[in-house]
Amino acid sequence: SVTLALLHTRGLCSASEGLDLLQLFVDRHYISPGRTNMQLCQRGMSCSYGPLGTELRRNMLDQWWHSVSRSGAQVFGISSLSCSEDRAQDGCGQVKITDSENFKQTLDHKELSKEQLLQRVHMLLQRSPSVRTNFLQGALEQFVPSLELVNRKLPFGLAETGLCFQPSDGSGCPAEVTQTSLVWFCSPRTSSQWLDHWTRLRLKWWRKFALSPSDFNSSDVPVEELETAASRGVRIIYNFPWGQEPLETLWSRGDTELLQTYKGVRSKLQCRDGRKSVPNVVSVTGNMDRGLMAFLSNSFQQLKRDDTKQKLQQRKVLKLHPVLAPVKVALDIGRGATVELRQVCEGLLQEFREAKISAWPGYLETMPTSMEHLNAKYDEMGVLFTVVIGENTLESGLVQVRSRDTTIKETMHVSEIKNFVSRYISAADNF
Amino acid sequence: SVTLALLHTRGLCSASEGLDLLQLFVDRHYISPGRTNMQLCQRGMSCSYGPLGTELRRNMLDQWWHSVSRSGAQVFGISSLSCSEDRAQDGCGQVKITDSENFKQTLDHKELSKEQLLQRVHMLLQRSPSVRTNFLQGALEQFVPSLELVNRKLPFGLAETGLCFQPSDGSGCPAEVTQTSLVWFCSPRTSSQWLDHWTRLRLKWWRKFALSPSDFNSSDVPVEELETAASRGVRIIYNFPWGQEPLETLWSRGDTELLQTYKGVRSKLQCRDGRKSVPNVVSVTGNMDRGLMAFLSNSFQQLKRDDTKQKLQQRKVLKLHPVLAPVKVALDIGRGATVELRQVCEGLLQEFREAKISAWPGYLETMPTSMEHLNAKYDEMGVLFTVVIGENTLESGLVQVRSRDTTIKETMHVSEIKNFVSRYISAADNF
Amino acid sequence: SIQGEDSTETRLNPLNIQMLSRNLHEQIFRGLEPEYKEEDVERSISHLQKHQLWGKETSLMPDVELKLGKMYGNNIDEHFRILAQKQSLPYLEAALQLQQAALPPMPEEWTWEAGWIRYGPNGESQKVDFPDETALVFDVEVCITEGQCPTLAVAVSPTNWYSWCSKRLIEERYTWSNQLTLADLIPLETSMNSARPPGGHWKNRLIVGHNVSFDRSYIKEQYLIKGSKVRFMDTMSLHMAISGLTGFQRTLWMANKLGKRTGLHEVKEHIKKAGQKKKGPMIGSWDWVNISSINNLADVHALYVGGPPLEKEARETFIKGSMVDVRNNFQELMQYCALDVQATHQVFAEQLPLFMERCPHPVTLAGMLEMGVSYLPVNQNWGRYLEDSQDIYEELQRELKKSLMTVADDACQLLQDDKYKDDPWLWDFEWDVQEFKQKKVSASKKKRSKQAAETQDATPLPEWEEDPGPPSEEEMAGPSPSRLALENLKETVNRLPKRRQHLPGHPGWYRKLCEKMSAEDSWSSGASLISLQMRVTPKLMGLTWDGFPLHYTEKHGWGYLVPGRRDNLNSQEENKGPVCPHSTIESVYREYCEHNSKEQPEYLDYNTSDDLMLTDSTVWAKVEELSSREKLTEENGVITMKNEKWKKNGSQDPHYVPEESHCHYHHGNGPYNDVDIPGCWFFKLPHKDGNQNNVGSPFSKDFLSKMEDGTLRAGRGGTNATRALEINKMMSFWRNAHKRISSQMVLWLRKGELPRFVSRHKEFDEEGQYGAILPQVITAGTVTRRAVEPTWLTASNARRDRVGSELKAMVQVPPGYHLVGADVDSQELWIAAVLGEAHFAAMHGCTAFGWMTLQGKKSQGTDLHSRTADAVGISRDHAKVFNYGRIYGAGQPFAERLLMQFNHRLGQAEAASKARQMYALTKGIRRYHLSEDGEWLVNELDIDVEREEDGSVSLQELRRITKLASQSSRRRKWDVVKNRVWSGGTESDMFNKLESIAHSDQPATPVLGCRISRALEPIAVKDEFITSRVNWVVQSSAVDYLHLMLVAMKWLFEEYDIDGRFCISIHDEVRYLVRSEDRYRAALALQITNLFTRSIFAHALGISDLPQSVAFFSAVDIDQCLRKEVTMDCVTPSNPAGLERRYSLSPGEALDIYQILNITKGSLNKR
Repeated sequence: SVTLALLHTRGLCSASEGLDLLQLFVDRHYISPGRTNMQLCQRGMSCSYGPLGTELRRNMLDQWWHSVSRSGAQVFGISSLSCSEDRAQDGCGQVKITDSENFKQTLDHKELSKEQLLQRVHMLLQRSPSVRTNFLQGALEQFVPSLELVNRKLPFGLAETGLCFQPSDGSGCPAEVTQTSLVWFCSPRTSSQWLDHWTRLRLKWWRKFALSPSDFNSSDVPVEELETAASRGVRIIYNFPWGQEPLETLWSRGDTELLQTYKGVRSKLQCRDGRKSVPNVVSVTGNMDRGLMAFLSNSFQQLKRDDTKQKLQQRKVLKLHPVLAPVKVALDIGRGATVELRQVCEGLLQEFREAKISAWPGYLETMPTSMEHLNAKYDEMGVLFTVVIGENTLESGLVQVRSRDTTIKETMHVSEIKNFVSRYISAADNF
Repeated sequence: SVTLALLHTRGLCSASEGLDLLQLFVDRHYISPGRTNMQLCQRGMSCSYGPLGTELRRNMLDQWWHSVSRSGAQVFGISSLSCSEDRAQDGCGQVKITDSENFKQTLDHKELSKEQLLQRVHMLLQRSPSVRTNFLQGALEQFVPSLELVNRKLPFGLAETGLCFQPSDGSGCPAEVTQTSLVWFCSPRTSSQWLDHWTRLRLKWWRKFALSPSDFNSSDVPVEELETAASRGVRIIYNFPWGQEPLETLWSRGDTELLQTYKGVRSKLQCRDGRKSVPNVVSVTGNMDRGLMAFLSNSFQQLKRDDTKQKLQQRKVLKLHPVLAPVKVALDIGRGATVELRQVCEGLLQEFREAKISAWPGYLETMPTSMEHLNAKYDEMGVLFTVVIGENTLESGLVQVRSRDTTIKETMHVSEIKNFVSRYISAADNF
Repeated sequence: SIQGEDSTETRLNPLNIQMLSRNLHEQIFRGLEPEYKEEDVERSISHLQKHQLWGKETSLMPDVELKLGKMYGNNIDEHFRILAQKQSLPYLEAALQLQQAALPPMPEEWTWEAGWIRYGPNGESQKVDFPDETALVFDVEVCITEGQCPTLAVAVSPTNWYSWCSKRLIEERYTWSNQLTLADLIPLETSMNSARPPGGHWKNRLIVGHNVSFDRSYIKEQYLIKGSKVRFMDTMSLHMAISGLTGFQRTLWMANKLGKRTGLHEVKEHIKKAGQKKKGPMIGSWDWVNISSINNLADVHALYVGGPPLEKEARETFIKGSMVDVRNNFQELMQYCALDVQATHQVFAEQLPLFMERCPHPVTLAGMLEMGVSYLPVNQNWGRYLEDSQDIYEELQRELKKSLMTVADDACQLLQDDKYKDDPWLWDFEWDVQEFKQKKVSASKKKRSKQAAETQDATPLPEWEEDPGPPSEEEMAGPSPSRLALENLKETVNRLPKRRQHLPGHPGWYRKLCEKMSAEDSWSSGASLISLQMRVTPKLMGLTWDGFPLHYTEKHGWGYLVPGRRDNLNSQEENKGPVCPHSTIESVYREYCEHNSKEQPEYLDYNTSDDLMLTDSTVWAKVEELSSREKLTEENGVITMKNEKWKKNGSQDPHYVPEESHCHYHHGNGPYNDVDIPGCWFFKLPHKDGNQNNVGSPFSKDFLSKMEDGTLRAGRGGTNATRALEINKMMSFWRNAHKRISSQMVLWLRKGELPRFVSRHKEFDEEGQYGAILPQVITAGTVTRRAVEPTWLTASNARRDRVGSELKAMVQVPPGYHLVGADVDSQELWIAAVLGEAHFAAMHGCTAFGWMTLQGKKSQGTDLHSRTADAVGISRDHAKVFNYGRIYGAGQPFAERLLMQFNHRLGQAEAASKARQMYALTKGIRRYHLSEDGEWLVNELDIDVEREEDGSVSLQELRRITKLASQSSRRRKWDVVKNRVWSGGTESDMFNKLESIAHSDQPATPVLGCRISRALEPIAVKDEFITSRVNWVVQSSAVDYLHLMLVAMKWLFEEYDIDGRFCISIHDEVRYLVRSEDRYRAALALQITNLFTRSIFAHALGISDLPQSVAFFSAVDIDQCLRKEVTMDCVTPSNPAGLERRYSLSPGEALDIYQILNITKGSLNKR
């Protein structure tokens, strides 16, 4: 007889296991292969993503935007330039973007002395536009134009997502990060309350999509680590196999930077709240690349089947939240693929895609693979459901639907499958 | 007596009118203010967008992705790094990203001779990662990992959207562009047909959202303008008030670049199409910043009412396609705003936002404005419908819904308005 | 080779027209030099002088020296007879065998089995590969709802019955591929899975059927590139040749048969005409009805065989039924098909001798056999073409609708402040809006809600609003108060009526353009029901005609409003309907005038659109249509003319209007003052069939040219409306043609089914598709024996602004082949001219018309079309249409109407005078020869009569004679006219010749002696359908021309081993599919063929010579696709990149005789 035990392992304990995990993400097309690339993503930097990783990040950013804009507060999306000449003056503009041709030409003058040369290099660097390290400055610059939009009424926020660059940590090569940013303008009186509010909301968001929410936590930033302008700070933190890392940081920044940006002209900044005060700024900045890694490793589940007769079997599943899972449904053909069966698959695929449910055309695979192998692969990909169209589907319209989470195969009618999946996902969303 | 005639103007004739138009987009929060910023967007570069422009671009990118991935073809989204050290070798990597601190430190050695200094500068520049000018290289690098995904079967495509950088055009300052990229891999035999196919599909896409589709056209790239590797090219072109500009370019690129990327190792690249040939590449690259300007100026309609008694009146409308329009519904209160009326508005706003219909909280505006002014403003913003909650709404549940396109006000029940708008948009999507 | 100008080879006739080079003349006319009579030459010269043509410079062409090879018989006619007899002999033998056979008894039960079954005379049946017979009568049935696959077929030979069933009929399967293969078709010569005949040789076989080209398209071997030797005889075509009806006659025949002779408008008119002439009941003129019939088998059977009528009810099963229905009624349907075969056999047996008698020349039969095997090669580009065209079409359709919807949306703005009342177009729309309905609330409820409202409404907003700070956690946990408020409010929905009102706030006209909101996914928003056909559309678009806004009335259809009328301004008060804003209409027109003075040159010769470049068949269709309605001015002679005169002066004219209400500054079709619009006159839009007709839509095809020249334009809605007009134009071709085109049955050949040299050709593409379409050509489909086919024979040439118009170019050769073909240069003009010349002085170039055809030069303005253009002051392209129309028999009224259509600003009187002028110049004027009675009267009454040389008298003289005669003898009615002739014009002699043939007892074509249909012979129709008969002479001779070419080509191909086959003939154009290495020899063969064909025409008309200028095609096209010019790139909206880029088709070669001689060294022999 077979003894079977389910052993869950999550929140892997060692860094080497962390590397194994990364390799799995590479194999399943979340992350592009390559040692440098894997290192980047382990460091919480933006890396090159495969199709599944790209889709996962898209889903995360979508969810972020919905959560911020549907919160009932006034939030406007904006889009600032990633490099700007104006920012060059500040100390923060460390990462520069340069046209190397331009550089070379300027220096290619034989008659220049060494000093002149050095001066030129410094000037060129100075003049080169710096790339953003975060979205704060861009949002501050858009504050005044947006004031008119809300008729000078507080509070409101400006949101932006995209790439930011971080100065090199010694290697000489700056890194990129996919950031989310909400810059919130409120009255000085309420700024602390708003910081708490946003912290609560953000933590809730991270936990909503987690398989084990308690791995996501918030903690106040110790006073010694506070940024210059900030009076308070909170971090949302995840326990990676390789240690704790912050996913999102919230600062209560006062009005200093806003005043700086507008060269102290308070009149421009005053709002109609009866007191003519300059608004305070609360910034909420997330690192979605690290967040992606957090969700990936959080949702990874390894189930050991202790089968005494055969060697140890493992079932690895990526139990990503249904809303985030990059592939919701895989479509496959049972035995004996025919043109007619494939037509049904194509029809279904179209139907799913039109309903914006991402589906995987597994039926295109013509090399015979065992269903078991296929399911193992799909589990590792985090595919929610596997639909198998069989020979008798043509006759009866019935298909097999296997659930990632229960591994149970259910028979369903082909006409109801789309609705089922769509209901399943939105139920998970509203949970 | 009054003589009246409706005269429409679209496709404005002069560049100065073009500038007026830009100012309107600034005023209506599509584009951030500032002369440099306006110049950027006229040049078809990425610029700083206001809330409406940001939303419009988001909608466009969404639609692009849906059209590419729902086309029935196998398309995977990928995400590559925007700067890479590997690309440095090629001539194309002209735009470099540098850490100015690092730079300064390396040069700050008094003992260096002039020659040594120059050599260091060159080496630093050489080593600095270059930023991407397009997504092609990234996609080529992901070709082999993706091959496994499709079981070495052609055709398939890799899609990516995001920022790319363009070398400076003399000013010394590189510019950014929001690009969409589909890199399509197919058998050499079919590459020309695929080029035609994608041209047709892309042109259809542009035209679908246009108010006057015939302003979008495709034209073959003349032989003398072909890129090095390409054997054929097609441009999708829009007639701007300031002249024709390409929005999207399609190239049939052969296999040269693919072979280069993989250092000529054909065996890695061969696909299961019976002939063991190296796939050909068709690239489809769009400039969404310019596309955004195209849609904006294409959907702008100016209706002159020649009213002899009064002075000339103009109605300016931004007839953006319902799917693209950044604000679908504006919510306003008629005369006599009360807390109760505002509550209804808030409820409606939430309802809309939950249905992912972007709504504008016009009711927050407490300064009394005439309805006429408000409508003019909303028309210029391209708001599809204006819902006015009036005094008797509380009693009857009835609201006034004004359509941007017909200017007609229809009475509707508050319980049906969300469905109506949502049906209206999806009807326009399916048209 | 080419000779110098002074060579002894060069020959001129007395009129200085260059004749065939000496060596050619000797070979063809066997040394028979033509003789010219002195007086004929003089007569000709003076005639040419009269028309300013004599002495005009002519240039010499290089001579041609060519060995034509062995010729048969004593003259060229005998040569052709021998060729044709040889070619058609085996088929004729088979036909005779079939005709004389008594058919074996029909099987009583049919075998339910796939493939062919042979039934012996004793009821035994046997499975066979195919019916191995030399002659068969054959009929195929197709279950149309199940696609294009043949379902069953029956054939009979003199000895056996056969049946064939499709696999798809016998085997029940869930799906069958919709892509047909050879195996799905009916084999007649090869066994299963083989594309080669047993023994490797094709046999001569004959298949007879009714409309046999339909059946042919289901025969397997017919799709092979290398054709078999099966030929087809079509009982429908034979019927047309023997007893066919003109289009107009067909209508009459049907009406007669249905017994509704009086019910049909045309019939009424016809009877009126017939009755007018001969006072008695309709004698004679209805005789033709009994010796003819329309084309379907049942009626043809009734005509030739008689007896009990054919049962056709079973046919419905094939048209409407499913395969299951066919299965269930198998025996019955088989029987039905067999009975059709039997009937066809009976008909054929009767027809064959009649046909041989009426078309005695062997070339006719041989030509028709060749015509029956047309073949259009296509490749994978066919599918691309269909896809592209449909795709672009649908996109344009969407754009059109979108722009119309935008126009409608924009118009809604006029609702505000009733601005529509001042709109020149929209003032008479329904602008009413509905009140929004809500159920009454019961008093108690109302009270309660009022109370609630009062308590609620009392909360004003705070004056200053501070940032309230974030909601507390408790607030966020529970449902938000605003949502609750909204949900409460939603309950009032029960006060709405169950059925919601449809857009109550929108104006009535707009409401009608919108779909009612429904739960269906297909619901579309906005004015989505709008289309160009709707009455609101032209007004929404603000269309103007010469600057006047369009207006519609029930009575007169579409017209326009011209401001300035003053006599009905007072009636305004009584008017309760919408009031016309005549002052804004004035300002619209003023603006138009100001605008137009800037761009003057509008009257310049705008390009003739394709719609006017009517193909000859369409010109003829128009002529026939018009002539059937024209008052027979000329036929009825004096009487009708008087009638018309009276009518013109009459004050009962419905269009008569008192002088003060005339518009002084605008002339057009009107004004119609019964349309009482204060301040405006109403004019109707002109109609192509005459102004008494109402225009139903200004977007019809007839107005396309008016939109192009800016007469009709969109005055409002700016680009949207203008673009809509443009799109409408672009879509016109595909809208009309796409069903026919996309239902063309294409059969793709597998690699093994292609000739080996094709599949091994270096250009062969493994992934490509190679196949063919067999156009269903009825070899003699009209009464003139011209071929008829709805898609290919009527296809226009590619136009830049017509979606899908690159159709013909999609016929593309397989690798290793070329298309070789040519257009006969001005075929009909030359035939008509040479007939006239034979009649006049038996010399080429002796009539002005002939001279212009041969020697006329565009550069000197001496060609026919330039002459007409100059004479009437129209463009050369327009003149072309007039010239062809006239030669097809169109009278002055046609010309008048056409003139007004070309230039609507022309008044009726002016048009009439121009037309008269043109006809006098060309056709000449009528003169009369007196009858015996007439001469006797003149003599008896001693009338001094003015006569021409030939003794004819003018109309005035004739009137005088008639008048004097009737004065002197009141009771008696004299028939004083013997015949009438044309005189004085450039074409008079031509028309006299045509009319003399048409009026002869047995009209027959002059060259091959084919007699006119029994239904048009004078004995049956007396003096009616003259236009058709005159037209028949030229048209039918053109068919003779084609048959002669086909016979000559077949001979040359066989004689010189040129590997090729007949492809298609489109009117005056022939195309052959030829192996590439033989293409130049084929081109030379085509040139020689033309030489022979023209020569036999001259010979038959008694002129043993031929002008050099017409001896050869001006160019033979060697090409890889079917197109008008070898260099045409066929750029259309669906093919924007052109043929060369999109389909990699390089331009072909167009070679004249000298180039061909150069390449082939003048030899047809293989080298």
